This record gives sequence, structure tokens and C-alpha cells, in this order.
Amino acid sequence: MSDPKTNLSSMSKEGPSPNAGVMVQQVLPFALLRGKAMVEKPQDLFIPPDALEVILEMFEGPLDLLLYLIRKQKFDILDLPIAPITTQYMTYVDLMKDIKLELAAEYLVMASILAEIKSRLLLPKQAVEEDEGDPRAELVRKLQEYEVIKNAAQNIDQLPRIDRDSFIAKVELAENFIPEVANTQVDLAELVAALQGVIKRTQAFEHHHIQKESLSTRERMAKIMATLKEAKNNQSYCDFSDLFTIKEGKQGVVVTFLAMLELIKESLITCIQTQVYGEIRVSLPKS
Amino acid sequence: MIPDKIRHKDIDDEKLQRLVEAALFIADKPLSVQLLKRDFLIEYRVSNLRIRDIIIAIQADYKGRGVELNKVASGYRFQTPSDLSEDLAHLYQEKAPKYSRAILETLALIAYKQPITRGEIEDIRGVAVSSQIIKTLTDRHWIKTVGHKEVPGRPVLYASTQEFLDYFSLTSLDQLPTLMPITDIAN
Amino acid sequence: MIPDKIRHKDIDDEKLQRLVEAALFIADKPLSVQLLKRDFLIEYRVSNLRIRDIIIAIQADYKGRGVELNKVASGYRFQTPSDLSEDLAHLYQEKAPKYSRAILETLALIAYKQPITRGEIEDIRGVAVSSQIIKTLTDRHWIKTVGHKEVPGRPVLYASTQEFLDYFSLTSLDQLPTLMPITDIAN
Repeated sequence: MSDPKTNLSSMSKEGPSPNAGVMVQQVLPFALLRGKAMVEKPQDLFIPPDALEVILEMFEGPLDLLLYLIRKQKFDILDLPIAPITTQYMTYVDLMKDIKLELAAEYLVMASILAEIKSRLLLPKQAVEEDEGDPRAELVRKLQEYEVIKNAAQNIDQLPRIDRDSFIAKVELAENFIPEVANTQVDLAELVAALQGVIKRTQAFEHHHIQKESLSTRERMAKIMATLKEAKNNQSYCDFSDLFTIKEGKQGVVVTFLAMLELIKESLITCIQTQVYGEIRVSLPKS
Repeated sequence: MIPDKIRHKDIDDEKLQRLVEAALFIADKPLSVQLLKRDFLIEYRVSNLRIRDIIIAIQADYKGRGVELNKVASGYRFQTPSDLSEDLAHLYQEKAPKYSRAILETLALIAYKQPITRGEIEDIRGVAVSSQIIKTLTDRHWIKTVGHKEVPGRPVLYASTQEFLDYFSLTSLDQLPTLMPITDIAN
Repeated sequence: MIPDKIRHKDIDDEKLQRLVEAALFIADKPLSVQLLKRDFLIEYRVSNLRIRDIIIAIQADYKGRGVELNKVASGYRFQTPSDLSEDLAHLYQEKAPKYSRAILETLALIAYKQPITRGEIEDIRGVAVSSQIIKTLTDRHWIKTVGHKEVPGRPVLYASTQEFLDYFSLTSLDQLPTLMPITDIAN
């Protein structure tokens, strides 16, 4: 870290305060000149030309400069002494012009505002007060409003801040951690589109369009096979009647029966009757 | 879409506390009760109240330790207590950016007077607000645009964000330092 | 840089433990005893042995909690315990890639033509069905085997599952959209 910076931070805390009052502006080093912090602005307004640019940068604009001049001389904002303030302000502006500093337009606008207020204050008092009130009022209001924000900004700067006053705690994940891969989302329409794609490409579906009935039969076929597969682990067969669900009514019975016929036709199941009129046993073919 | 993992399993307090603690430590942002539920506890049946109780228990556990569980605007996060900052700071000093007065004053105006236009900010500060300042504040996600003011030119209105509050460890705008009082000029 | 801050101040065990704990939580890499001393404890007079004792104390404190202090090659770091990995994985959901046409067509054929063998699917699609496709659909619990077809080689028969129906919010296969007759599609 460079030396001037270290100086700067220590000066800002412990350096002499040229002015009383709560405003923090005064306790900041006024400028850095050849590596030395200038904490106090020269009383006689003589400013070494090298420093002028830096000084101008110290102010956030004409309001800031005016506030500085007011606070420095312990004037009351409410009782803004226009004449001396205007004189001092103009001295700064002229100095900046002298060394051909590119002066922000706002400084010149403020100069003309000050000049106007000054001239109106010179008018007979009665006329002014009756017409528009104190000609300084608007400027005073602006100065107050700006001072509030300037102060608020300083307060925000003092708030605890991440990486300066507080640090975020973080921990690593365990070595065995594997991020979960979300399941791919599929839309029913995508599924239909996929099948339609197949249909387009093949003649396989040409003679038997898939219809509702065949679907429920096919579903039942799969269900019967699943039931039989389960049964195989226990007793190797199912009773014919157990494959029907009475609650499904006539239509359900028909679907189940059709499914069984289809399965027999495709040799996917076998039916055995061990005695006449006895229970038909349905099973998967023996391997 | 409803995640197909919702299982509504039960979870005991001990496991819940471990899970919430771990989640708060590995998340890269503060976690609200809602976020905790959505991202970490989706498989479990847990009420908001129970999560809040667990958070209070964790906060108590960490009292007086090297890190503490704080509530900020967007949720809870573990951070170091302020009394340790001096000891911890010297290693990280370069990481903490310094902000110019122009940036801080613009930020203050947006935070305290939101929603506010750039023109209104310039009016109060008495100088132009550079685009760079707005960009810096936007890039830091401290300010956002919240619409347009219905005046000629329809200028953009700015407001502060939750990230702004999080960064300064605040839970809401109410917690911003009180503005200094203005003495009335009427008399 | 010569640290001008070396002061060799004394530090009590409680503060030392808080400081070490905080340092381990905010460091972006594992910290060895040397690093802890150099970066975080430079102002204090502390022996390596004492730091090690403090680390052991912290490790004991965090036993059975949401985070634990582990020793890795280059030092110590806080990590989540391995038994929480599964629960924490939800936060880091990686977005899954879209399913390929091959997967969708296979699924559609199984749904509409079940029970069906892999060979039959290949016949209709005109291309081989990779084992990966079957595995993806099986892992997703959308298809299952329901037996063998009694033809040479006894190929496995596939059918759709209840979870398949649940995912698409169907109560039965009847509810699958009826496909348009092929002549309509051709237009």
C-alpha cells in the first residue's frame, strides 16, 4: 500500500479540524498536494495553482462549495449573508477561470444566481418583501436540501459493509456431493408428435389405426402380464376369475377377456384346466 | 410445473436444524424461509413456523461465536460479528471498494427519495449525474428502474433494491439512518 | 510488504477460538496453521500448538451439526457432512437436457403399443434402440418389463407404468390422445 494513502486515512481521523460544527467536510483532508494532505484550506484564499484542480474535485458542485464557505465561517444558513458569500464564491470562480480550468457550467449558473439575489436585496426592502418574500429563500432551501443528502450519504458510508466490516461465511460441499440433475420435462403433445413422426415414417400402422378400444385392450394385456409375472414368484399361476374385476362391469370384463384372447393368440400366456369345469389357471409360458 | 419429487417425508428437529444450518452456509445469497422450503426442504413436510423456530435456535447457538446468523432484507445469512471486523479486515482491505461522494449521494437520494428521476437527483445535488454513476449502481444491483414518471420525456424512475439493503446489512428501508432535520425558513 | 502491525498482543482462548472459526469460515481456501498465523493472527502471540488445540476444540463443537471442520491436504476447511449431500443436492439442480427424438418415439411406441419388445420398436422405427434409451426410460420409472414374448430368444416385453400416467396426469391409457388416421397425417 502506498504511503500517501496511509497518510490520508490517518489524517482524516486525527488531523486538525479547522472548523467547528458537525459537518464532516472540514475534517477531510482538503487536497493532496505533492503527496501531502492539505487539511486546511488557505485562509487567505491563495491557492497554489497546482492544487486548484484537486480542490475543485473536492467539491461535488456549487452547492457543496457554498455549504463549505458557509460552514467554514460559521454562518447560519437561514441567515445567509449573501454579500460576503458571493464575494468569496466569485473569488474561487475567478481563480479557476484564471488558470483556464474547464469550469463546470453549474458553477457559472450559481454565480449568476448569487449576483441576482444580491442585486434584489439592494432594492428597497418594502417592495421586495411584499412581492416575493426573501429572494434568498429558494437558495437557502436548496442548500438545506442538499446538506441533508450530503449528510445521508456520509451516514450510508458509515453503515457496516460487506468485505469491510463484515464477511460472509461460506463452506464447501462434501466430497461425495453430486448435484442433482433435474428431470427432463416432457409434454404430452411432444409424445404424440413423436408417435406421429414414427407413423409418418413407417407403414407399420397402415392397416390398424390405433383406437381407443385397442388401447384399453393393450393396457389390460400389459396389466395381466404384470399380474402373472408377480404371481410367478409365488405360485406360478393365477386363477382365471382373479384376473377379472367385477366392479368394472360388463365392459371391463369384455376388455379383460379380449386382452386374454390376444395374449393367447400371441403365445404370451397359457391357460390350463386341470379338471373338467374346474378353475382355469392362467400362467406365463414355462421357460 | 409441480416438481415430481415432492414426497412430504417427515423430518425430526435435529435433522431439520442440521439441514437448515448447512443450507445457509452453502447458499450464495441470503435465504428466506420460503427459499429454504423451496430449494432445500421440498421433500419434507415442514411448516414456516417450524423453520422460523429452527432459525431462532441456530441464532442462539451461534451467539458469541466466530460467525453469527443475521437477518437481512432478502433472508438469513451467516456473517462475521462486527467486533471481529478489525482483526479480520486487514487481509481483505483491498477487496472492499471505496465509493465516491458522487456515488454515495446519488445512492442516498435514490434510497431516501425513491422513486426518483435522474433529473430530480441532479436538481438536488446541483450537478449533472454522470451515466457512469448510474451504471455503477446498476451493475452492483443496488438500484433498479421501476417505471417512468408521467411528465414530458417520461424519464425513468429509480428505486433501491434488496441487494442494496443486504449489502449494508439492513432488513428494510426503515432501518436507514434518520435524515437530519431541516430548520424551517418560514420565520 | 513488511507488516508494521506485528504487536504480539496476548489473546485469550475464547477470542482465539472465535477468530480462528471466523477465519476458517471466510477464507476462500483451506487454512493451515501457518496461514492462520500469518493472515489472521499476525498481531497476536500464539503458538502452533495452541492453534492446533483450538482447531480440535472447534472440530468437537461442530460434531453432528450442519457443517464440520475437516482436514484436507492444504489445511482445514468447513464442509457439509457427507450424509447431508443428498438433501442438499436439490439446490444445485442442473437443468436436464431435452430428450432426443429417439427417446420420445420409443416411449410413445411403448405407451401406445404395449406390451412391446425392443425388436418390435426397432422394426417400426427402422433403427436400433440403444440400451441407453431403455435405461433412461426405466430410470425415470416410466416403463417396466412385464414378461417375455414366446418367440425365439424370448425378448423382454415393455409396458408403461403408473408413474408414466401420473406424470402426464392421465388416469388410464384410454386418455392418451387418439392418433389421427394415417391418411389425415399424410395431408
